[in-house]
Amino acid sequence: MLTLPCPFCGQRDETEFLNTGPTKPARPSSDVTDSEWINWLTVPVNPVGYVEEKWWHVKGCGKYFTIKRHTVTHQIKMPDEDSA
Amino acid sequence: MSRFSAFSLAWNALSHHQKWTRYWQNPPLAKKYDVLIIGAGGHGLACAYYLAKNHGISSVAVLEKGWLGGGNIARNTVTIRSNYLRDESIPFFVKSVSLFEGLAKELNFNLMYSKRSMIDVIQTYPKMREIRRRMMNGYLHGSSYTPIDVGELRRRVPALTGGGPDSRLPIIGAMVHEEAAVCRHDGVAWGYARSASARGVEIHQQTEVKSLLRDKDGQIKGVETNRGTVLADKVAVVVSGHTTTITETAGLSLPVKSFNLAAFVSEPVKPLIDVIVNCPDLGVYLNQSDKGELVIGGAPDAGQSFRRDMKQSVFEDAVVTMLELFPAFRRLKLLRQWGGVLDIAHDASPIISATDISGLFVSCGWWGGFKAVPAGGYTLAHLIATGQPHQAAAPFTLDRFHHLDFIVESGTTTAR
Amino acid sequence: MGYQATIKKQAMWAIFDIKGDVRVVAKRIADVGLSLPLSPNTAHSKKGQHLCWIGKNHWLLLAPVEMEDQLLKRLQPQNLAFDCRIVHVSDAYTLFTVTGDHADDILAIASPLNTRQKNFPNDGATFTEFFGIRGLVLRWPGGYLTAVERSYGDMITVYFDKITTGMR
Amino acid sequence: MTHNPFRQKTGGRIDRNSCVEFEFNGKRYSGYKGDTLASALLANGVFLNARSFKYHRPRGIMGASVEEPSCLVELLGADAGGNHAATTVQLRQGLKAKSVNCWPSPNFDLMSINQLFTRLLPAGFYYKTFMWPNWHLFEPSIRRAAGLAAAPGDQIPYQHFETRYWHGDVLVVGAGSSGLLAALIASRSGARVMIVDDHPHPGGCLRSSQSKIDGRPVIEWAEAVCAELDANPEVTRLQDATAWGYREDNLLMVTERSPAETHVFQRGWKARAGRVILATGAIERNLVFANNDLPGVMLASAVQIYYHEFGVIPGRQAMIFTNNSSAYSLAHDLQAAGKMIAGIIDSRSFEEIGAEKDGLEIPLYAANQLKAAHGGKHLRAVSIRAADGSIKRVDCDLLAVSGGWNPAVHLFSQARGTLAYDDALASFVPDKAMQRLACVGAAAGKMNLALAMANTLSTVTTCLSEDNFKPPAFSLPSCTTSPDYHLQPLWHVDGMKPGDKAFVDIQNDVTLDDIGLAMREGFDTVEHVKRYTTAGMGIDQGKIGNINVIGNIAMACNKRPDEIGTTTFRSPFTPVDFGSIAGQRNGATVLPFRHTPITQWNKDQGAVMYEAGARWQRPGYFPIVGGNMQDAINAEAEAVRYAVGVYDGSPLGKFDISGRDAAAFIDLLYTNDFADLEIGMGRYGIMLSDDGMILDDGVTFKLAENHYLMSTSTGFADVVFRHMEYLLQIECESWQVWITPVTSQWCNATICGPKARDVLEALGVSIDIGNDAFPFMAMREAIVAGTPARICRVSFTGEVSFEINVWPRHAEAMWRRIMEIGAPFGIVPVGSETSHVLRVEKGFLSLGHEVDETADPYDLGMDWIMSRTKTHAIGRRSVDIRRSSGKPRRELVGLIPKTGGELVPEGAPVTPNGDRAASEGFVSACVWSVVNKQIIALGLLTNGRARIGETISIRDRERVIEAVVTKPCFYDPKGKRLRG
Ligand SMILES: Cc1cc2nc3c(=O)[nH]c(=O)nc-3n(C[C@H](O)[C@H](O)[C@H](O)COP(=O)(O)OP(=O)(O)OC[C@H]3O[C@@H](n4cnc5c(N)ncnc54)[C@H](O)[C@@H]3O)c2cc1C
Ligand SMILES: NC(=O)c1ccc[n+]([C@@H]2O[C@H](COP(=O)([O-])OP(=O)(O)OC[C@H]3O[C@@H](n4cnc5c(N)ncnc54)[C@H](O)[C@@H]3O)[C@@H](O)[C@H]2O)c1
Ligand SMILES: Cc1cc2nc3c(=O)[nH]c(=O)nc-3n(C[C@H](O)[C@H](O)[C@H](O)COP(=O)(O)O)c2cc1C
Ligand SMILES: [Zn+2]
Repeated sequence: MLTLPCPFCGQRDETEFLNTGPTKPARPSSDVTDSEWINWLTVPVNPVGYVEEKWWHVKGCGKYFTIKRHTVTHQIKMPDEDSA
Repeated sequence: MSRFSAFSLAWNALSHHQKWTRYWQNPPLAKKYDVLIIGAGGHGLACAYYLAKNHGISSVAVLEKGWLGGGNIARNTVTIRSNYLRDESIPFFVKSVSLFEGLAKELNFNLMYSKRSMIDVIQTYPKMREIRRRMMNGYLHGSSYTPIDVGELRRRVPALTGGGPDSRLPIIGAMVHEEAAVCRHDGVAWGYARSASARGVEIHQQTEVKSLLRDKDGQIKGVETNRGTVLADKVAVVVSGHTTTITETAGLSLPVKSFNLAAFVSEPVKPLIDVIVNCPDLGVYLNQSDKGELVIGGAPDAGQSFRRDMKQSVFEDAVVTMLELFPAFRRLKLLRQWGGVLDIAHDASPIISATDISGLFVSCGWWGGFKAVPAGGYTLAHLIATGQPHQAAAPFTLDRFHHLDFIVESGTTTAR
Repeated sequence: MGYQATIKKQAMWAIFDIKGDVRVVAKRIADVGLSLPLSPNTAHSKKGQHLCWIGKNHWLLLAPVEMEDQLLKRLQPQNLAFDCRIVHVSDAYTLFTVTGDHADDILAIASPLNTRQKNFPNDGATFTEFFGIRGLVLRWPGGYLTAVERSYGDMITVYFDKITTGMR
Repeated sequence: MTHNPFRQKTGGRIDRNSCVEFEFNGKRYSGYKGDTLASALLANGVFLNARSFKYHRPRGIMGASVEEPSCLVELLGADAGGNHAATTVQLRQGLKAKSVNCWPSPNFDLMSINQLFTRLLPAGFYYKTFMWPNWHLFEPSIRRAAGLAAAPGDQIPYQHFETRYWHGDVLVVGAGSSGLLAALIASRSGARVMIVDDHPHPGGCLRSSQSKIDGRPVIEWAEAVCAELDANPEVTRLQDATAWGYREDNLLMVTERSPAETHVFQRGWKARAGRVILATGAIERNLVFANNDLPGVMLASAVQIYYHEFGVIPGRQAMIFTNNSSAYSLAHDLQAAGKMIAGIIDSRSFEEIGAEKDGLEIPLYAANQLKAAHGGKHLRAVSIRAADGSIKRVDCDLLAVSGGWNPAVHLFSQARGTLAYDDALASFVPDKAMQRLACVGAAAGKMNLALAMANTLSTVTTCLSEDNFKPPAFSLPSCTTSPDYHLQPLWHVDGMKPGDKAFVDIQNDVTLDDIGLAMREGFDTVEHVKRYTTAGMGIDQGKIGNINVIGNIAMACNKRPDEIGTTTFRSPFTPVDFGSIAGQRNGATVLPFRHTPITQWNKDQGAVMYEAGARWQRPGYFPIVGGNMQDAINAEAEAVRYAVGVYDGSPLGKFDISGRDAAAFIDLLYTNDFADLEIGMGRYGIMLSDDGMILDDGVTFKLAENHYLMSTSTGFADVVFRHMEYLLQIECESWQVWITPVTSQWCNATICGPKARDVLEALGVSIDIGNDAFPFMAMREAIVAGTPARICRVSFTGEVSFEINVWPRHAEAMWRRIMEIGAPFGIVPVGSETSHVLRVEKGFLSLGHEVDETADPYDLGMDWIMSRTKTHAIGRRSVDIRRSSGKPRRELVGLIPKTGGELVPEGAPVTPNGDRAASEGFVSACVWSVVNKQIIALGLLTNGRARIGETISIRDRERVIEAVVTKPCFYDPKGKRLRG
């Protein structure tokens, strides 16, 4: 169980949050091709390493925020921190 | 390959079992094969076996980064069933279950396949409706389900003393899925490996594929491993959980994500439950192994992970809900818990498919894929050998994503 | 030996949910004679009213129920012209106080919130997990005040009974 | 009177004044308060107290703590069940226990016949046989033989478990010398400290040590430290508590078995610390030689514990077999106690043996090995083989073995720390830590008190400074030093005869031969060996034996043990009760539940309550006297159709949405247009997910410019909230929209039926509720029965409906008033079942029925809801893509089944010609229609709309039911009534 850095509340227990998945690229405009749309919709990033993702502090302050989490060590970094 | 039987066992006992031979050979790694299979898990080994047996292709190498059978096949809750919901899925799983039935004799290896049936314990009306729908749809394809009442449920599973009329979710009924079985999971890997090896398939352990190689036309030509380059015109990625890490080396993205699924066992106790008990409303299922431990599974973790671990909160939910139906197990002990890395497709159904890269095949999205090992291997071998999807697996190609024609099985019962 | 704690379900409180830009809200609140807490997850308390800063642009005002009519008049929840949103939610919560020597232990059973002083000061007020659901926790003389969505009130009562008596 | 033939006259920390009676395998014995079941059995001379798992060989007690592999007992009576290591069962008056896995008794065990067949039962034998006719035939008898104890049964009275959190600076695991010292230093630095230890008493190895700290017996030092810790309010000290799980971010799972609060049976702690200090000590391992499992063979450290802690020496003539220096302290102890020691066999050369031998006056067999232990049901003698190969047989009835010590690294390893192989210790030691933790003392490989103390002091001091504490000036207590720990690995004794059984895993009956066989058959990694032989998979998880498995694999393939590696350390390592994991979450609270202010009223009326989405308890129907469920539903439905009914609509999700961009936001969410909605009016909308699947439906009212009240279905309120917040906070960050959930701020009683208006009038309402002044889909604020309310004219029943929304504080009074005023009009309360009937008659869709995760609005015949202009609405693009393939779709239709009055099960498939073939649709809902007086159904059917009038076939397994396809509306298709 992690503790997560809510930008408003600080470190809180993982059970207060909901992991809402990896950050998606910006929603495509309506002129993209079908296959570009399908790609955006169905293909997530799936790295062995840091994945940028959105968490929702649903039982706390209600903020959605972004972190990077390593998919093996589960270590957490802020989105602007170097992923190396 | 030594033949296994009660007689050979007795014969070998005379020499204190000094004369048994290796289950699989350890040949040197050649430069080129007809087919490379990445991943010596259940699906990879089964595919290799059926390539040799059904299609006469024996220039096959299975490349495994660790020890064979050490992936998810070593860590699943061994539930075999075919009570899926959709017409696309049911025939495939029915086929897999029927292949399982004859597998021990076919492989001359006791897989301890035990057709003991699964009982779904139903606690809400919406779930009851869904399970009935499975019953009627399954019937069309030869998968059977029989309703029983609460009294009969308690007679068949006396240990299930919770869920009474005053409880938070009283049990309102139950359904028996007769085809459901359990099977010695490691044995499936070993059995296939042994028979595949006897048919000339090479299994190379400690051989990690680092990247896929393509020729100038983009056609697959082999793989790069920690032991050097190995060539083949056909390569199948069967690495449950690690699919994208391999396909991405050839620039192929897939609609799958990896996550962690955990299970745990209790201390071994005397026979207590001889069916698989599945509680979809609470989100826990269990069976008792022949060694006596209860093998228990719950929900997958939210969020991506390549870690074979468990999330405490998800684990707690499984324990809490198990105790609700088996309150006496409060004093039973947890013996061990573990996890595995699986991948799940965007629509949660499996993928057995050719890809945009000619010569490259994938079998992935198996998050309840132990039951699917025989049919998965069988149909993948068919696809590799003939270039055409096997009828039973035809719905599961990547084509379905081109029109977002999902096979939605997400309401699947808890038992994997 | 059981727990030394008194748990009381509270009668009605006047509660207002306030959202908006901090400057706008500050002004709006100043008009009714309150000021905003200075740090996140703390409350500014005055005359029995507690203004809790519970989210980035989000506050919760708790006040004695006798003040409800007056506050309804002064805060004018329905008025969107203020460029912030004040919603009257008195009925949306069930409140409990947990006080006594073992109030901390009770809270540690209910919630993963770290209530050490340096983490949750005397004016602390925050939403957190409470018996598995979302709940407000704020410090109270001799313990804590907690609030959960009212529909869960009966469940929380069952939990409190269970953990203090050890009964099924 | 206590007859304990193996109890010493003096010594031990048992309370010799309190005699405790207990029963074991049906015989009565006595021991003392402070005994464990194991120490009491040994004191009584009950040495044969178990049978082995597979071969049913006689077994006795080998260890003294959680590492015990063989003497597992099942408790009887109030504590019934469980495989408890006898070494961890505290003796108490009236305790009843029996051996597991033998019948009728360990002394005369019928299954011991297995021993005759041992040759047939090597590792993996079952893979090779039992295939004909099939395994299922053999399985039951194999199963009965396995499993050890019976599971606990329901006769155990309810015991309250609790889980709680702890937050602190330093968590110390282990209260041996190292742990106590660590806790002491940390507490003196002002840190908040927790120290946990799995024994009932603190001290760890100190409890069986003759050393001195600061000139005092070690145990006095330990007691003084505990006294200081206990006086500090910032310190939590737990004994009889096992730390069993090491999670991310230094979260440790601890099970406390004897909490001070008497109403708590066990407590599960979730302890999160800034720093964890693992002072978990070391575990002694056994040695692998023929018959190393005979009763009478014990770990040397265990013998020492029985002697010092319990005053028991479980034999008359002891022999010691070791490959290291530590077992010599036992020899010294026994010699000092004047006990018979037949000798000490040391596999090391005489030169390698150091000062530990000084002062011993017993035969020392240096560079010798113990070839085999002899005896039937108990050890009688051992054969010793000298370096020259000569054999000597020596009688003894107690053999203390020591194969060396393994640092207890399981928690360290669970925390993902890496291990290194230490040649001097011939064991794995902590290498690189992956979390904020440190190992100290024996857990760090420091196997000598002085070294361990020095190591602890320096490590803990460094950690505390790193964590910004100021460690106090602290001088290391002076310790009497024992000789340096020295060991020569001995993975097994050479030259065993074929058929000799030398066990590497005592509990699971895995022998050295099994390992050899596994490797011959190709199972040559440690993980393969584990799974093929089951070594290390027992209740003890191979605490004393796993390292021997690794050593023997390494030897067989000529590798170093670190090239072989360990198997994965998994929690819990020491089993814990499931109850301590679940805690207070049981019974009513196993899942959350929600009530409305009317719930209790419903229950009082005898309503059949069940969960109906989002954890709300709702009435299904209200049983009537002399009628069954269908009668009750019919009565409720008829009331609504012909008179008036009322239902509690409070659980419907409600959101107050406002702000500059609120209108644009509503537009983005719904597929239909809301731009032209007038203030005071509502509109039905459908929301899609990005996949183009229906996410939710509901009515949204416009309260003012950019101010809306959205209602959602009960079950999906949380999903919709998440969806909206996601969009607002991530994709539309610059928009100004505020969403406040107000589900519980408003309760509603929905009065519906032709007489609904009359009832509302009779209640007293402050506004004109005539159809012109207050049309369908309008919302008004009004005073109803003296109470301020919001009234909405929406209808999910097809009848005139007034949804009267009031604050919950008024809800129950309002409800009672409605029932009272409505009585003359024939009002009845209506449950979910009836709502279902009413909406099916109207063909209104329901999530989970018609919307089964595959349907889009076109499929449901709702083309009108897909705005022509709003291509940007969420999910729209995906719907268009999915439909562009031209593949036939399943479309919503009505069905009139020809069953003659019997309901068709919902979910039943429709198949072409009724064949047993893939389906072409299914029945989504089926009810008895009170207006049509017949069975009606809704269904999804391939190309259904084009097939109206056709007869199709529904299949319920063998049964084929014909049905006529109709439009999906059976009542008032123009909607005159609900608008009326
Ligand atoms: C806890 C748990 C419970 C489950 N319960 C059930 C159940 O009850 N019923 C059910 O049907 N299914 C269940 N499953 C799912 C099932 O285990 C998997 O779907 C199935 O085992 C996956 O197929 P596999 O056996 O081929 O995969 P694996 O056994 O994982 O095989 C993949 C292999 O690929 C190897 N590999 C990975 N990367 C590389 C590389 N780069 N180079 C070479 N080799 C590589 C891996 O080491 C591994 O051996 C469960 C899974 C888990 C984790
Ligand atoms: N002579 C030897 O070779 C040898 C070997 C091992 C230890 N020792 C002695 O051990 C001492 C070192 O002391 P130490 O404090 O490092 O070890 P220790 O063995 O004295 O104490 C460790 C304590 O931790 C407890 N523990 C272990 N895992 C636990 C868990 N998961 N949860 C709760 N409790 C747990 C154990 O029960 C034990 O009480 C020295 O005196 C040293 O001489 C000597
Ligand atoms: C069906 C099944 C039964 C198991 N039974 C036991 C058991 O009795 N004892 C045990 O120690 N582990 C048992 N395990 C767990 C394994 O020891 C191991 O944890 C699991 O295969 C995952 O491997 P890993 O822990 O090495 O990663 C079982 C696993 C499975 C899949
Ligand atoms: Zn927050």
